[in-house]
Amino acid sequence: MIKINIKCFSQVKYALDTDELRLELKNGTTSVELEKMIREKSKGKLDGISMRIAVNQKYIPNDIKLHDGDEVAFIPPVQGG
Amino acid sequence: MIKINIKCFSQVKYALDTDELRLELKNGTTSVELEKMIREKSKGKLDGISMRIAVNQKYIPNDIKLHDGDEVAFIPPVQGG
Amino acid sequence: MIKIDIVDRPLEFFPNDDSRLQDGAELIFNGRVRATEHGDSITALEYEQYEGMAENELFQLAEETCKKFPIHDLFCKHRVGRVNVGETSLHVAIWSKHRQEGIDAMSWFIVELKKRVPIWKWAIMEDGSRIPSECSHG
Amino acid sequence: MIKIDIVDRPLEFFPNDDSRLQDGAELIFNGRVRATEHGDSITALEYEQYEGMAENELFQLAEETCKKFPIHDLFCKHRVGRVNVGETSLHVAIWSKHRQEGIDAMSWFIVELKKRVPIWKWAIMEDGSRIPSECSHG
Repeated sequence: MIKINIKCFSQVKYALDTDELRLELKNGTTSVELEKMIREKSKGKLDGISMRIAVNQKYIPNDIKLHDGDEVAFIPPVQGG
Repeated sequence: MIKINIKCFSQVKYALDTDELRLELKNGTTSVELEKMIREKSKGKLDGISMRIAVNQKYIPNDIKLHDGDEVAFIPPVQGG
Repeated sequence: MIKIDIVDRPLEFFPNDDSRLQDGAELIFNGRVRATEHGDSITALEYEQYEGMAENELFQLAEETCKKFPIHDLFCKHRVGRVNVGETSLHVAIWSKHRQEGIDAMSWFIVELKKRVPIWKWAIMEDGSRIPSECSHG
Repeated sequence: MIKIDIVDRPLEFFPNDDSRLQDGAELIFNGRVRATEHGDSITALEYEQYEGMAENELFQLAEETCKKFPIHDLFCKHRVGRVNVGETSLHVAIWSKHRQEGIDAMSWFIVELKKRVPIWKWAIMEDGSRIPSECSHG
């Protein structure tokens, strides 16, 4: 098993009503699989919201395998400025 | 005769070595005729320098007849900013 | 040179500096909070950041901007936390030899900032409620 | 609203104003004197104006800019007389709802200013001589 720390911001925080989630996942779980779990957890509240994935504070261009201790964030459209 | 006050700036001032000229001209003298006189007066120092003409502090789009008391400026390329 | 700062208090603008010898153009952009967000009246925005990543992304973007455009310096401050209507949330200053390259760099920098720097707005409504900005129009 | 000022002393910048409710974008341009003019080292520029006409043309241009672009306010100060290297000769501030219209208005305003407002530069060279800027590389 791997332990993953998930940071929640903006609409993700609003949908899941939490800043942070700690999950234990099967070895070999990928970022896209985790996204699916998070979307299910939100019970439809994240439908229609596009999210980029950051692992250890960097955007990742493709689906990757997660590792024990990774910090993952599902980044809804940003709104700085 | 009409009295014309000519304001000199930048390269025109430099070429004629004066801030201001007061000339008496024949009735009916036009702005373009006056420009010719000024260019002659500069002894070639204004050759190759384009100038727009302002009469009474407004750019004029065409050649016009000058009137007694007019203030005329030959405006070399401006350089504000 | 690049300076990046994300702060949770009112922004102090970069001070006037008359000592620059080759910067003919100084361009400053201040993004301010408007009293309406998606048509609704608000009293403030609350900016949320992904701490660490927001500053890193902003710095990397500033570096890219300085490579892509012939500018000399780019300084940027972004405010987080509650920002009242009228106050400045984003302060960017760019110095360059000529005007146009500064304008082009400013345009691009802000467009990209709004695409990739992980900062979000929560609208503080007149009744005190607090919702992600994108949700405020239903 | 429009404010135009031509002054013969160091420019005071427009003060920070957090009371604007609908201006999401504040764009400020400062034109500064560079240490080289047409490749020659200078110590200062001396700006000459056609008094009266320069201010009128600048005001008219500001009015045109406010008609042509959806901006709220345009303030502009231009300095005349001696301006040392590094100092600001032109200070323009534009307020608008969104960023892009302010950037477009700023670009156009300055391009037009440099075409029609009767202000000229004299270069003050390192040896103290004073020549119209255009002649300095002749």
